[in-house]
Amino acid sequence: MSLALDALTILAVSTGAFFFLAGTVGLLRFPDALSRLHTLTKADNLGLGLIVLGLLLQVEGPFAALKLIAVWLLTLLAGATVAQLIARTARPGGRPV
Amino acid sequence: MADFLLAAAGFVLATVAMGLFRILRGPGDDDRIMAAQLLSTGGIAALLLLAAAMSVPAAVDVALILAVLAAFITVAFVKGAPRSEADRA
Amino acid sequence: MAFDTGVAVLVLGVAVWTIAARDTFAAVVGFVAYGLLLALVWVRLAAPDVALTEAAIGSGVTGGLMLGASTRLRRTDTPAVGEKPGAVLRLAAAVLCALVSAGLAAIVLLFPEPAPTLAPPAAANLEVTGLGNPVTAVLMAYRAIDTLLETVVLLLALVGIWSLAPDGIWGGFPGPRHKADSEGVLTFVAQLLVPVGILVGIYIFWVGSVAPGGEFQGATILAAMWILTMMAGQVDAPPVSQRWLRLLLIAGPAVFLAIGLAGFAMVGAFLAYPVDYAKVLIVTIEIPVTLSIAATLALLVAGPPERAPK
Amino acid sequence: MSDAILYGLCGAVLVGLGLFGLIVHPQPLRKILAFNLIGGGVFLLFGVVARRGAAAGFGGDPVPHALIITGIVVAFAATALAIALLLRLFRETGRTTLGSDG
Amino acid sequence: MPNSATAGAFLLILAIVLPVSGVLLSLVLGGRHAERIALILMPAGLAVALTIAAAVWRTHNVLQYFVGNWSPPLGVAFRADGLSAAMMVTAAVLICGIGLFARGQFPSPQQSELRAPLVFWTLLPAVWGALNAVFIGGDLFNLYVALELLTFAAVPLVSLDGRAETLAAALRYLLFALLGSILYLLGAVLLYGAYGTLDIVLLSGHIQAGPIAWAAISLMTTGLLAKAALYPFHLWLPPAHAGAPAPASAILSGLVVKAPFFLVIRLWFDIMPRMPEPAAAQVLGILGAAAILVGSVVALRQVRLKLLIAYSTVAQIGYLFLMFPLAIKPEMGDPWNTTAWTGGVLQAISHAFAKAAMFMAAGLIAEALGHDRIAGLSGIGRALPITVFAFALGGVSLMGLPPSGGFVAKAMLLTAAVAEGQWWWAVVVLVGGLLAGGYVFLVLARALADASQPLTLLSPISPSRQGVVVALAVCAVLLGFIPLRPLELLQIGRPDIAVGGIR
Repeated sequence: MSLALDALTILAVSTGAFFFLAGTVGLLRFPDALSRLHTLTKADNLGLGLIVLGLLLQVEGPFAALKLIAVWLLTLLAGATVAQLIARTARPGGRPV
Repeated sequence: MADFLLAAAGFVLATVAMGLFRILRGPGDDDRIMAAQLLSTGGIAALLLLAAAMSVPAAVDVALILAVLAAFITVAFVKGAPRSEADRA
Repeated sequence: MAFDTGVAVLVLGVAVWTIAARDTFAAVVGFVAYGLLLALVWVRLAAPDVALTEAAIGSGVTGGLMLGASTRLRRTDTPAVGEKPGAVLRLAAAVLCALVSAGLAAIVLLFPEPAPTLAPPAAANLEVTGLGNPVTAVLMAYRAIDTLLETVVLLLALVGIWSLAPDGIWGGFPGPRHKADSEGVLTFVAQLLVPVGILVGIYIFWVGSVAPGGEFQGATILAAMWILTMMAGQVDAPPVSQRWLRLLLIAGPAVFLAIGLAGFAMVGAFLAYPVDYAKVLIVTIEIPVTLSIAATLALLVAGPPERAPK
Repeated sequence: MSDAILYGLCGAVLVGLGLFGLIVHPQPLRKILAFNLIGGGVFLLFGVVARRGAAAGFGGDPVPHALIITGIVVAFAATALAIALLLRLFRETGRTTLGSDG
Repeated sequence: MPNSATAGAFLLILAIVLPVSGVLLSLVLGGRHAERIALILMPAGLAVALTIAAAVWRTHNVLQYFVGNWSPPLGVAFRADGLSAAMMVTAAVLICGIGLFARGQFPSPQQSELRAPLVFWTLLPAVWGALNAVFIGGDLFNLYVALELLTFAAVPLVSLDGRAETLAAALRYLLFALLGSILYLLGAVLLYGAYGTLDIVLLSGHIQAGPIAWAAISLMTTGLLAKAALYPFHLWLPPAHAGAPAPASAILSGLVVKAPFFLVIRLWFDIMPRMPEPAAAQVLGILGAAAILVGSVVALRQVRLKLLIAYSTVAQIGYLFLMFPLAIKPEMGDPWNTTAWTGGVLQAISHAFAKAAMFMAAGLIAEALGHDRIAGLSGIGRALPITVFAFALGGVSLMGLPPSGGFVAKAMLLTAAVAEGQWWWAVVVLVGGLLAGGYVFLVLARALADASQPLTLLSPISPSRQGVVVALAVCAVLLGFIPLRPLELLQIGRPDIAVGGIR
């Protein structure tokens, strides 16, 4: 049982880590700020979600599980806020230095 | 298991670091806020993995604080931006 | 080991960026990343209490404060010609600082083995305090006088900031008035985040007597939530002359002081707690201290009064 | 070389870096940033001292941990006061430097 | 050294708790109450300081208190030796004088609350509590908190009037003070890493000459020098001290800069008395000498009175550090038994009185004239004779002319320099005295000259405020009449602390 759970954790965490890599690759390759932003938040939030999922299989007790889920939801909220606010204030090219 | 989780934490941090130095260079402020956002998501992931790898449950609380404050910092940035100068009496 | 080396390199990289970046705003973002990475380092150094503080204050609220300041200051970012130090001075400074670093590094390698520590006495007396977290025991019992004076330090910093108000608007409202967000993003975030944040803050505070956490970390989150509601335009900052606000600010240090003085009567020493009531008394101090610190931190960020009282 | 020593060396470099920033940057905001960088380095060195003193079942000496927490809070208060002074100075004069010697 | 709390040592707690309660009460009651609270605190705090001094004098021993009954190294100790007692009494007398003087400058409003009076009357007890905490602190980290308390209480006093120059001065002061604090803290961290304690007495028993101890002491000393504005860290001081309102300048110049100096004494004579290092002490002496010469010469060239007095502070701080090369010599016995040690401490005390009196005299003159340009002082000697007399008395002490505390202090430094064969310090003391004579006479000559046209005072100056200023200046002079026996007070507790509790 625990072996199977461990295997699932490893799978989920590995996939999650892969999404972080994908996010970074997208970041390096896309030319404009908005598409970079979207790739980044989507991929990273998905990656974090998978890591949380993997870790959920290892936690003891419902409270610890609740905290993990709360962390993920809060991060989603932060990501969404950033995306919203940046898209709204989008000043092309940013400010000249 | 612990070793794997630690390695995963290291991997996430490394990919985040690669992206970080790309976008810290800007040129826009939005890019840089995105960099902090990227790092906070990655840092949170690393902390959660560390918590499991090192059996330090308090590290989850650290991640929780970061998650709460990540949104706070973003708002501070947007409200601090020049637009709000006009709000002043 | 590889992991720690990587983290250390990353910390140094971000630090170099913070110093070397030409644009101040970019440097501040680098600093936020620096605080975040340090929180990770504190976990690695088996100091979760410090990690919580670093995440909350070192990175979070300090970062927010600096981001706000750098955007306000930005129009005149580049220094006028002649104000930049010359190459000779920079070189001299670089040599001096390299020497300082080298000396400190040598000392790190020279530290005695086995390392001296106060962990055994701190552990041995933990039971007397009724606490489970040794760090809280140091802050609230063994070295409570430091913590008491520190709450006063925070208050003085606030008095100092308030003293920067123009004379005419003394007693007025700190900071600019933020309008409620018409497009609703901020309002939405605040409504969603604030209750969760308050819960997290109370939890971090409450868990501090037995596990990593405590009043400073909890108070910082509460402060951040208050600032958030101000920035979202849901509430205004309170005018600094309000009696209730002043009471809230001094409640923590005042209760701390009162229970400390009661120690004279109960045990015969300032800031000593009778064994049976130690935990109750410590929590009685911690609750108002947390609220006072939260209010003080929030107002430190809000700044001096900028609008006249109504 | 243990992890603690590694982070100790890191702290030593951070102090030097911050000191350099404090000396060469003319803008007070950059000086305040550099001051916080030094603070991080000093606290890190203290954390290494604490880590080396792990005993009695604790992962580190709790006394330095408590002192670091106090130090971080004091550093924040100092930062807030400095920034408030700077913003007020900016509103009075429109300058973000201290003039002559910075 | 007693190894437990001594009887009557709770007074030490009172010396901190009283002012701190004052700060809290002033803040919450606000308005016109802040001044009243400070006025009630002044006699109470003075009584506490005098009682502590009397207790130290009577028992000929250190008062020691363990907060919360936790003994070091786990807990924090407060200790008052003779030096602490002398500094606490000095601070108490000066704060009382400055407080009485400030009533005319920061009158409390009848109804609502005004900014400057509230801030001043709240920060006055804060400075006092912080100074007491520094003077009796027995733990290096607790002293760090006390230093920060002092910084945060002192910086807002500089920019109380809100002009751009004073804001810039306050910011620069803050940045220097913060750099000083962090270097001090770094040194304390290294000492903890090596010896596992921050208690001064315990450290003095454990400390060994070696790279860690030397690095720690150098870092801490450098940080404290930045806070004490010793040359070459003096640049922040003149604009800050000259820009502050007169009572605040008196606090800053008379007392606040003495706190870091006091801690340098603690470091050099209490923590490491068994490892004297003449070469390092010579460096401190050279910096002191440079401060005397540079500060005095620049003071001579000032056109504004308050800036002149501020540069004179830079010079007078230099004298304090001459005691190090003269007191620390390996072949000599205990450094605190030397004439130079006593002379240095006496200089700190007499300068506190003299400089406070001079700054407040300058403040009255500026209030009367509406400016403090030295060139425009003609006739003021006739209009405000008492004030100018007080300024002159303070000047006498700065120059080191008899009879005055400054004379005794400088004579002791001179004697020590000649006796040790380190004649170059004697030359510096004499030249510094001559230069001080130059800038004091520059002012007095203007002030006593007849005005070309009749002088009209902007506002009448109350005799009571002039009386306070004269009283403080007279104190500076009276210090010169103290027979040597009371100076023994300064020695109480010295050898005890040095040998780390062995008795």
